[in-house]
Amino acid sequence: MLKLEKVSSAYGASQVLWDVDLDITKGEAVALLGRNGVGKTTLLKTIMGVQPIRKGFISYDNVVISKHAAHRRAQYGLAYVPQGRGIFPQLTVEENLLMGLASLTGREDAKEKTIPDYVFTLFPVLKDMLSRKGGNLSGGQQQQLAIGRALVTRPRILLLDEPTEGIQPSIVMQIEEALKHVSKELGVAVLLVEQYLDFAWSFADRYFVMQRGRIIDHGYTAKKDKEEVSRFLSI
Amino acid sequence: MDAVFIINQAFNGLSLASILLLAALGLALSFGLMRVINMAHGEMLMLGGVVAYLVQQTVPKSVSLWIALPVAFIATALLGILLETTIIRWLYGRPLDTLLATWGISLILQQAVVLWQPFGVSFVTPGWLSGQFSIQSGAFAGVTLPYVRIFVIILSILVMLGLASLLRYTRIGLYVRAVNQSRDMASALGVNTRMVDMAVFALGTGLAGLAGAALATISPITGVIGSSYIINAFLVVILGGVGSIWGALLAAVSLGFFTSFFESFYSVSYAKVIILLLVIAFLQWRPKGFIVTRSRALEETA
Amino acid sequence: MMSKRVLGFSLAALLFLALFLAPSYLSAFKLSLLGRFLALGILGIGISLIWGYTGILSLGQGLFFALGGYAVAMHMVLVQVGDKLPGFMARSFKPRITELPWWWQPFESPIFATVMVFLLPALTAVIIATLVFWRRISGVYFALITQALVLAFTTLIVSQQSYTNGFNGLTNFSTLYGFNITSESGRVGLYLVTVVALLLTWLLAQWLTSTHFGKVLVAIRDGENRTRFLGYNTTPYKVAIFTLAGVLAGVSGAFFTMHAGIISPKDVGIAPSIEMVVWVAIGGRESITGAVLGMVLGNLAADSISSQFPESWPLMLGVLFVIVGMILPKGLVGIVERFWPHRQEEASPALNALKSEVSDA
Amino acid sequence: MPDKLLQIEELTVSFDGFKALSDVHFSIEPLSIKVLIGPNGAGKSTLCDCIIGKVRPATGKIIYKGKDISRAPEYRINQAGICRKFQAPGVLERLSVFDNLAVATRQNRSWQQNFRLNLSKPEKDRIEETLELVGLEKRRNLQASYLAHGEKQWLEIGMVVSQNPDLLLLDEPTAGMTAQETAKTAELIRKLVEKHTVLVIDHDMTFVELLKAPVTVLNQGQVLKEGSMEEVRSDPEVISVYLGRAHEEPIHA
Repeated sequence: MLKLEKVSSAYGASQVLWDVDLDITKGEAVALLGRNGVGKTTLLKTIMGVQPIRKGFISYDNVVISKHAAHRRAQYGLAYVPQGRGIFPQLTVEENLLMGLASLTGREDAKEKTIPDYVFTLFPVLKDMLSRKGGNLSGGQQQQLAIGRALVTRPRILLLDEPTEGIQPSIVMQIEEALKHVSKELGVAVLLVEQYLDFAWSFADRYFVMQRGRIIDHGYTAKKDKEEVSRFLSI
Repeated sequence: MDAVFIINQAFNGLSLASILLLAALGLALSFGLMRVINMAHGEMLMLGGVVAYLVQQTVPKSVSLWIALPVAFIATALLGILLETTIIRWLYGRPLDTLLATWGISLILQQAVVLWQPFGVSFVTPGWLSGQFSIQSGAFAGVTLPYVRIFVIILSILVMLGLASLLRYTRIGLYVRAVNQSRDMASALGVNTRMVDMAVFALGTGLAGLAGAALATISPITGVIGSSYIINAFLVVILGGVGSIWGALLAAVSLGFFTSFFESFYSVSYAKVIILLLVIAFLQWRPKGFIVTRSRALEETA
Repeated sequence: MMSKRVLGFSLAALLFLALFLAPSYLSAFKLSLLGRFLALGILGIGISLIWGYTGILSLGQGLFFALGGYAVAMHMVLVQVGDKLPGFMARSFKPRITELPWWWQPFESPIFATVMVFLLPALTAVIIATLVFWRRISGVYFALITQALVLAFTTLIVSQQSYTNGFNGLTNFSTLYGFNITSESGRVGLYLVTVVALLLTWLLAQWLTSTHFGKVLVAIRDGENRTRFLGYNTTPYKVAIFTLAGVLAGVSGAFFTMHAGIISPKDVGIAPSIEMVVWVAIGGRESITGAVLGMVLGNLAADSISSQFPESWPLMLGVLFVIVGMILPKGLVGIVERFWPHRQEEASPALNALKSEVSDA
Repeated sequence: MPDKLLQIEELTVSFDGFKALSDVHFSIEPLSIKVLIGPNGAGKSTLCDCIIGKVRPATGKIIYKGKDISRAPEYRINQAGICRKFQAPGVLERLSVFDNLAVATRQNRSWQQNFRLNLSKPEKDRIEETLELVGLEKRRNLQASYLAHGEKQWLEIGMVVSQNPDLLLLDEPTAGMTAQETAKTAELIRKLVEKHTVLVIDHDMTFVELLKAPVTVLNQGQVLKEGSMEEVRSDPEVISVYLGRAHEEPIHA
């Protein structure tokens, strides 16, 4: 469904990704692991199209999309929850959610342009805060909003960048439950960047490990010893 | 100094402020969102006036104003789209080059109109607008308020409210605000930011055209009329704070009142100098204008 | 690196030689025209220093140009009328002027006028630059503020008809320091002095940009914040260079006035101020010589084209602005440099190194 | 001389209500290396920003050589002997390598006294020394924009070092470098500490390990742990920050 071939990316003269190959099939949950600063965030940005690709190809349902603008990729069904959540601070929670509808232009599978109810079922707190400014929410609430907003776009692939980073444990539980629901019940493919190995391992079908801008290991979580992967991550 | 004098000057100030505001809103919009300095904005104003004149040549006088306003808006907005796609778009991130290129556009438009109508064109004010409200007796005897000026003030208030609600309540307004806060995130959610830029620029030039049509009711339109408004319009944007339309309102009103009162005490030219010195003094105190939006800084773009 | 510099200097030496010899092969009229534009070249060097080197765009150089030009013109007008009032003052009625205003009086002294050519622009520039740069207002804001200043200044001149002859400007003068600069020999003399002034300015700029001060200017253009974090208080540097550019504009205005025999608001307003910037941009803002060439050749071309096609000239000028902004940010010098073999030689080792590193890693 | 070169007390920084740093205490002894690590958004760069005057703290003190510098202008802080190498290489693109170093090395920063062609002899020597130190002798006349990325990083390190600062802040000095370049940088830093005090920010653990220096872990704007690399990496709290909060069994690398 999504396939990366020899993708390279750079900030100015500083190359961050080197020949990355990666693929995700429909409905699959994939974890992208690696230490800080190895290029995981850049990889997500490159897939989403907010960071330009330097070399290589990204294809989606056999269409090469690596030169398409981010908004077109969003229309194909890619959704992105960035690190730092990317909430519009001056927009209300409701307006933030409505922004998700922008990607539904020309989508046949999403005729109904409303905020789907399951967003509020998964994150009930959002319902109570519809008129609050996004910037005034706590970190955990912002994260729920960011995921909720990504779900409004009716995604087929969800790109998540450390969704539980710096969030209090009680909300982490809710977010993890929600993500499992999205992946297993709604059938949305997920590419998850996560430092928290236990959750990533229990959640993902497959994993990729990055080091210094390259993929150095990948495989099925069921067939691999978690401890073996953890040595790539520990300090 | 008596009350009548103050009322008349305040009214003049308000009238000036309303035109400044109309001229500056479009600038504030495109400058705020795209950091584009459009030196040809004054010529959009001028063309709005020209379009109003052309409309009056073709339709009955009595309704001409009501047709001229929307037609001027649409015509200049279309021109804005043309400029944005052919020139402005290629200059994003190079503000000083944009400034030169758009100045060139303004020269071309000015000269084209001067060649066509060396002495400018005049819009004939409809009868119902040509009188004035005046108080003949009592404590306020001597207060005179021309109807056209009242009309322009009301129009500018309506445009301001319209623009504010467009930004506040419509989908496109939502997109504009979102792009202003985070271009990448808006784009990742499916907003075509290029289109938003173009729409905002066109809205900006369209508002200038509307302002020009309104201006045509109180003054003849010559090819170079834009240049007499553009600098004050820029001062309004600078004073107001980048991209803030409420800041622009505040700045236009203060600039209008100050100018009106200084002009009545000193000459027009002294008033200009004093106003400019006041603006510079004000920037010592608040370098970023009345209302500081928390968007990317304008520094280090030169 | 050295050879390029040497070549540039020899080229400039040849050009100046040709300029010094010009009186022998140009008609008096052409010579005066050339002198006028060489005077503008001095201003162009100033623009290159502040814009090309330091990254500050000023759309207000006409203001300083006017201060220098009017200082000289005021003196020469007074010489011409002797004990009487200048004609426009004598004819004035609102307000009626019966004796020379106090601020005109010292301009009877040629020394005072000469000092003012430097001092007026310098003081004005110091005050403006200090106020604005101190609050870290830069880029587009600065450009717009300088433009507003020019507008205010020209409006002031036009409105004070009784004191400045308003829109018509100051004219009808011929004598400076006892020399008649309108006579044939006077014209040649004035021309040669102008060339010397341009040469001195050119040398000054070459020297300045090679000093440590000049390096800091480039550092400010490349990254002002970065330069601050390197321990430099950038504001005085910017004030100093802006003031120098102002003085150069003043000197330029003085020479221009003498060559043209007139200074009026239409020579110093918003439009000429921004045109000056474009000629420099066409020549190449990042090169001193390029700035002079752009200013002189551009104005020469503009002069002949605009007299032949007065109506369509502004249209062409507009197109030129658009072209410069869109595709010629480094001007003609930039085009020459792109095909300069030296530069590529210099670059190649590092580029190769870069390539090999990329393939190694 | 006080026993601490830099002492930070109760430092709090907030952006728009969000606390980037809260109540941070931190200090460095003269002629030592200290490493600051922590996950993204922990406040490492913000701490640096405060020290060099880019960001003004809401409360707290930054005491450098006995004086509070938290409100001083940037150039004064620099002139007092604190230099920072930024995350993205901040060389002056259109000056030559030599001139970049000259701008950094020149002792006299006031504009009136810089109308001279020549640098002083000690300044020249210092530039030559630095060129050699960072291995850019052969590139001295090249415009900095033509340098390779790693070279730009070194040039910037050179620019910082040649100012002969008392305190050097290196913000991710190895970002974008290859493994060999990283090792070389670590070696360079270990050489620097003979004459300078160095604060390094990085999250590349192999690099941090090469520095063999005490480590301070920041997390969510607060100091989580201080100690040697071994102490820090066996600390359960630190592990949970890096590997997940509820990690029951610590993992040994």
